[in-house]
Amino acid sequence: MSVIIPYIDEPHPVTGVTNAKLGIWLFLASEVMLFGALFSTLIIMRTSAVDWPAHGSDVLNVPLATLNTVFLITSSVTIVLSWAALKMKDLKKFKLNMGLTILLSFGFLVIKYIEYTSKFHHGHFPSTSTFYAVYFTLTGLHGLHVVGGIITNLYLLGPGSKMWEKEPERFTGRIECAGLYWHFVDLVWIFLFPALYLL
Amino acid sequence: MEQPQYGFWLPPNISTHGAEIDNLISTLHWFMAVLFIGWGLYLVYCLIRFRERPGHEADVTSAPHFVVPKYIEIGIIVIEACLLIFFSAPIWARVKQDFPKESEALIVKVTAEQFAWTIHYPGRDRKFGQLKNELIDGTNPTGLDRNDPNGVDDIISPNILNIPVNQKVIVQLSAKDVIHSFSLPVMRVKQDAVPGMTIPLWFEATQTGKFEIACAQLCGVGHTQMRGFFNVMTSQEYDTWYNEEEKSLLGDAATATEPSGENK
Amino acid sequence: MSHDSHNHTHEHAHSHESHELPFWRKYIFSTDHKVIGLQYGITAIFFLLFGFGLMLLMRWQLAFPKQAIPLIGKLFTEDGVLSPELYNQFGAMHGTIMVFLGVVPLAVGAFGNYLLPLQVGAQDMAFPKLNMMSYWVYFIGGVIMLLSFMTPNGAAASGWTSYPPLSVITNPGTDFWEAMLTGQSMWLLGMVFLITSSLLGSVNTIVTAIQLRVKGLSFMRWPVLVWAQVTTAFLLLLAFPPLEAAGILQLMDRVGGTSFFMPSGLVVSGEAWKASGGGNPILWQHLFWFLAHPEVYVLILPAVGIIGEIIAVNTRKPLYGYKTLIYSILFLGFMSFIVWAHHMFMTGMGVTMSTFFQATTMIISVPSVIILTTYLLTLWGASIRYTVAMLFATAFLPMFAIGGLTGLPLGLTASDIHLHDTYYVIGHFHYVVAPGTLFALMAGVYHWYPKITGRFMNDTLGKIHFWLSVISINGIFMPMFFLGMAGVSRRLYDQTVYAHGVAAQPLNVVMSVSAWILALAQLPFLYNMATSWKWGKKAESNNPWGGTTLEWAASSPPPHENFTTPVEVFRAPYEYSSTKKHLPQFVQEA
Amino acid sequence: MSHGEMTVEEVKKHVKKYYVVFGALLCLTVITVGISYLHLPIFQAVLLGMAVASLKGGLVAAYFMHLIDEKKIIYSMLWLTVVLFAFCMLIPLFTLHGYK
Repeated sequence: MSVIIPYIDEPHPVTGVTNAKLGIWLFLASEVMLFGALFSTLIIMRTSAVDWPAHGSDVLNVPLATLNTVFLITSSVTIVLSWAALKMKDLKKFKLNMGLTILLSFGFLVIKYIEYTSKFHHGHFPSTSTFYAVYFTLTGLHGLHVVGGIITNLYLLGPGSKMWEKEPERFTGRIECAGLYWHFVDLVWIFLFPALYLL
Repeated sequence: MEQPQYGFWLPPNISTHGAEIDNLISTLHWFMAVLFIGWGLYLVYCLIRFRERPGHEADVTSAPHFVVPKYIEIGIIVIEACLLIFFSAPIWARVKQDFPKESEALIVKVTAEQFAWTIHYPGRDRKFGQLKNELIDGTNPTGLDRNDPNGVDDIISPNILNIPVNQKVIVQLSAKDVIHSFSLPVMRVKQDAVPGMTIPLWFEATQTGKFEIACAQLCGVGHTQMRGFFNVMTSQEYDTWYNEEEKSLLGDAATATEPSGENK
Repeated sequence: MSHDSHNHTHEHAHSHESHELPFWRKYIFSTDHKVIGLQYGITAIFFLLFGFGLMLLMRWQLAFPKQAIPLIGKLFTEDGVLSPELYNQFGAMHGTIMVFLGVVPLAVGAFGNYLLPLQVGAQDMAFPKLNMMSYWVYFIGGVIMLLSFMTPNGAAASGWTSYPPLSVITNPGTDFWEAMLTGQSMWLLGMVFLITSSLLGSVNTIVTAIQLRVKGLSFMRWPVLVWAQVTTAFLLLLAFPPLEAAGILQLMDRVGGTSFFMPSGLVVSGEAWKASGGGNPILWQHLFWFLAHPEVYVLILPAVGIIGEIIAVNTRKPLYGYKTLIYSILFLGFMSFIVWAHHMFMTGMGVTMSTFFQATTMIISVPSVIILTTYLLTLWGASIRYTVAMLFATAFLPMFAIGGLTGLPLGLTASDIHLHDTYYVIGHFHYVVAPGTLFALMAGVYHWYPKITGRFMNDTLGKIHFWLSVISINGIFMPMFFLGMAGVSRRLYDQTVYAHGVAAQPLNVVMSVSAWILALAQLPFLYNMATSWKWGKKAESNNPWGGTTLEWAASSPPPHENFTTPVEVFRAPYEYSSTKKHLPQFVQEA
Repeated sequence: MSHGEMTVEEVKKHVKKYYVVFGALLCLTVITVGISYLHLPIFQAVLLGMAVASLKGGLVAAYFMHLIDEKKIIYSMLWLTVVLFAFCMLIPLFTLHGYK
C-alpha cells in the first residue's frame, strides 16, 4: 500500500526520536502511573493494616527473592548488551544475549512459581490478609509484565529478527524499545523487592 | 408541629448554621445569573448584528484587542477568591470543626445500614454501651452489649431521630455495611456514613417539626426506601418521649428527670 | 507539473492495489485511520443510543413511579413496572455506557482518529496496527459490558462510580466463576479493556501529532482541535492507569476475596462479611476520581476543539487569542489532575484538605472562562454563516456556560453541603456533557460530513433536529437544578417516598416528556446521516466551507493515503482575510 | 543520544559502562538485603531501603534506559509524568491524614 509513515527508522529532525521510541516512552509513562497507584495502595494498606508482618522476611523467602533480583538485573544487562551487539552489527551476539535474557526471565518466573506454590501450600492466599493481598496482586501484576516481556522478546529473537536483513535500523530500534520496557519491569521489581520482602 | 412547606427551591431552613449556607447559595446564584445574562446578551447581540448578509464582511483587518474581558476575568477571579476565603472556607470550618462542648450537647450515635438508620442514645450516664458485631441480630441492629454497665440505660430508636429544639446535637455517624449519606435537607446537613470510620457532625435546630432523614448516597436496591424520621420537639415533649422509652426499657425503677442535656 | 503527473500514476498503481484488499481487511480489520474512525463513530453512536434508551425507560419510572411502562414494560418485568433492581442497573450502565462507550470513543476515537492525521498532514496514524487493535479492544470491552446484562443477576448496579463496599458486596458469588459472571465483575473486566484501548489510542494520537506533522506545521500552527486531542490523550494516558489499578484491585476484592476496599468489621444483612478486612473504601474514591475528574475534561476538551474549528470557519475570522486559548487548554488539562477530591467533600475530610481542593477547583474555572471568552470574542466583527454545525456551536456556548457556572456552588464546600449528591450535580454535569459535548459532536458530524462522504447532510432536517434538540434538552436538565435545590437526592428509584420529593415531583414529568421529545428529535438526525451518505447533495469542492486547516486539502472522501500530492503548511491555522476570504494553511500564495 | 550515528568505539565504551553499572547494582542489592537484617526501626528502615532502591532505579534509568543523555521531548514528557506521579503518591497522605 502506498501509505508512507515517516520516522519509523530514522529520528525526526526536530524531536530527535523515532515514532516507536516516543511511543514506548509514552507507554512507560502510563505504566509509571499504574504502578504509582499500586504503590499508593501498598502504603495505605501497610499503614492502616492490623496484621502486617513486622518484616516481610518473617513470612516471605528473602534468599529466593534476592536470587530473583539478581536474575532481573542480569537480564537487564544482557538485553542492553543485545542492543549494543546490533549496534556493532553482530547478529550472533545479539541472539546470544537475547537468549540469555529470555532464559533469565524464565528463571524469574520459575522461582516466582516456587514461591507462590509454597505460600498456597501453607494456606496463604490473597484473601488471608491485606499483606498477602498486596503481595499477590503486586507481584502477580509484575509477573504478568514479565510474561509480556518474554513473549515480545521471544518474537524478536525468533520470527521478528528477520527484519534485520532488510531494515537493520528499524530492528535495532525495536530492540531498544523492548529493552526500555524490560528495564522498566526491572525497575519496578527494584522497588517491589524491598517494599514487600525487606521492610 | 406542622408539616413544612416544600417546593421547587430550597426547603425551609431550621438550623442555626443553615442561613449562612443559604446565603452563600443565593449569592452564588446571583453572581452566576449576572455573568450568564451578561454573556447571553452579548451573544445574542453578536449573533444578530454579525450575521452573514450581502454587503457585510468579517472584520479581520483590524484585529481588535479587547481590554474589558480581561477586567471581567480578573473580576471573576477576585469574586471567586472572596467567596472561597470569606464565605465557603469559614462556614465549612464552623460546621465541620467548631464542635460544641460535649458536656453541653446531646450526643447520639447514628448507624446506617441497608436500608435503615439506627439511632442510639447514650442514656442518663451519657456513656455509650459497647457495640459488638457478634451480638447483632434482628432485635439488636448495632450489637449493643446490654451487659456492659454503660449500655444498660442506652436507648435504641430505629429510624427515628428525636431531638429537642434549641439544643446542640452531636451525631457520631458510622455505617455497618456500605457507604450511606446522612442527609437532613431542612437542617442543611449532609455527611457520608463510611463503614470503618466514625465521623462526627453537629447541628442545632431552631424550630420544632416533623422532618425526614434521607440517604443521599446510592446504597443498594432499597436506597429510596432508606427514609428515616427526624422530629424536632420542645424539650418537654422530648423529655416525655424519653422517659417513656426509658420506662419501657428499664421498668418503673428509673426516675423521670430531664435527660436532654445538662444545660436544661 | 510533470512531477505531479508522475506522482499521480504512482498513486494510481497503489490505489489499484488497495482495491484488491479483501472486504474484511478493508472494512473490518482495516488499518486505515479513516475506516477505524468510522468504526469508532458507528459503534459509539450505537452505544449512545443504547445508553439513552436505558435512560428513557428510567424516566418513565421517575415521572410515573410504580406504573407499568406502556407497550414494552412486559419485556423487562412481569408486571411491566421497572423494578428497583433494574433501575439501579440501568442507572449504572447509563453512566458507564454514555461516558466510556459513547462520548469518549466518539470524541476521541472517531473525531480524533479521522481528523487528527488529516489535520497534521499525515497519511495515517503513526502505528496503524496499534490503532486497529485499540478499536477492537474497545469493541471487546463494549461487548463485555453488554453481555453483563445477561448474567443471572443482571448488570452492575452500583452507579458508574462503583463505590465499594456496595459494589463488592452486591451479588458476591460463592466461587470464582460465580463471582466472575456477575454484572459488577464484568463491568470491571470491561473497564480494563476500555482503559487499555484508551491507552493504546492516546499513545498513537500523541506520536502522530508530534512526529507526523507535515513540513511547516510547527506546534503553534496546530489547529485547536489537534491541541485539544493531544491534551486529551495526555489526560487519558496518565489518569487512566490509576483506575485500571483500582479496577484490578476491586476485581480482586470480588473474585479473590481480598479486602483492599473493605474495612474490618463489616456486617452485611446481619452477617459478618467473610474477608480479612483492613482495607479502605475511601481509597477507591481517590483512585477513581484521580481518573474520573480528568475524564470530565477528556469529554469536554475535544468538544472545545471541534467548536473552535467550526466557529473559525463560520465566522470567517481568526480565532481571537489563539495562543491564550491553547495555553488555557493546556492549563485546564494539567489542573484537572489536582481537583479530584472535590467529588469527595462529604466523605468527612478535614479543613486543610477541603480548602486545598476548593482552591484548585476555583482556579480551574479560570481557564474555562478564558476559553469561553475567546470564543465569544471571536464572534465580534464576524460574518456569521448559520450552517447547522454553526447553530449547534452557538448553542454550545451558553449551554457550556451553564454547565460551568453551576460547578461553582458544587465546588465550594459550604454550598456543596446542601447540593452534594442531589439532582443539582446531575444537572451540572449533564449541561457540560449533553448540550455541551454532544452538541459539539453533532456539530462536528454536520461539519465534516462532506469531507467524510463527499456529500452534504440535509439542511432542513438538520435545522429541525437542532431546534427540537436545543429546546427539549433544556427541558430535561434545567428542572434538575430546581430538584436539586429542593434537596432531592440523586439515584432515587422513587423520590415521592420523601415529602420534599413529592412537592418537586411535577418537575420529573416535565423532564421525562422532554427526554422523549429529545429522543424523537434524534430520528431526523439518524435518518439524515444514513440517507445523505448515498443521496445527499454532492459536495463539488474539497473545501465546501472555505476552511483553512489541512483536512480541507484532501479530496472528499480522502483516499487511503489522504493526500495525493504532498502538502506543506505555510501559515498559522486561522488566517482569514477580507479580500480573499480565507488563506488555507496549505496554500502558499497570499 | 543519537544512537543512529554511534561508532563501534562509542558502543564499546557504553558496554564498559553497562558492566560497571551491573556491578554497582549487584553491590546495592547486597546492601539492601544486609540493611534488612539490621532490623532498624521502621522509619529509618523505610527511608534507607527506599533510598537504596531509588539509587538502583536511578542507575537503571540513567544508564540502561539512556536517560542520562536523552532528547528534550522525552524529558519534558517524563517531567509531566513525575509531577502527576507525585500527585498520585499524595493519595495515601490524603486518605490517611485528610480526615482529621
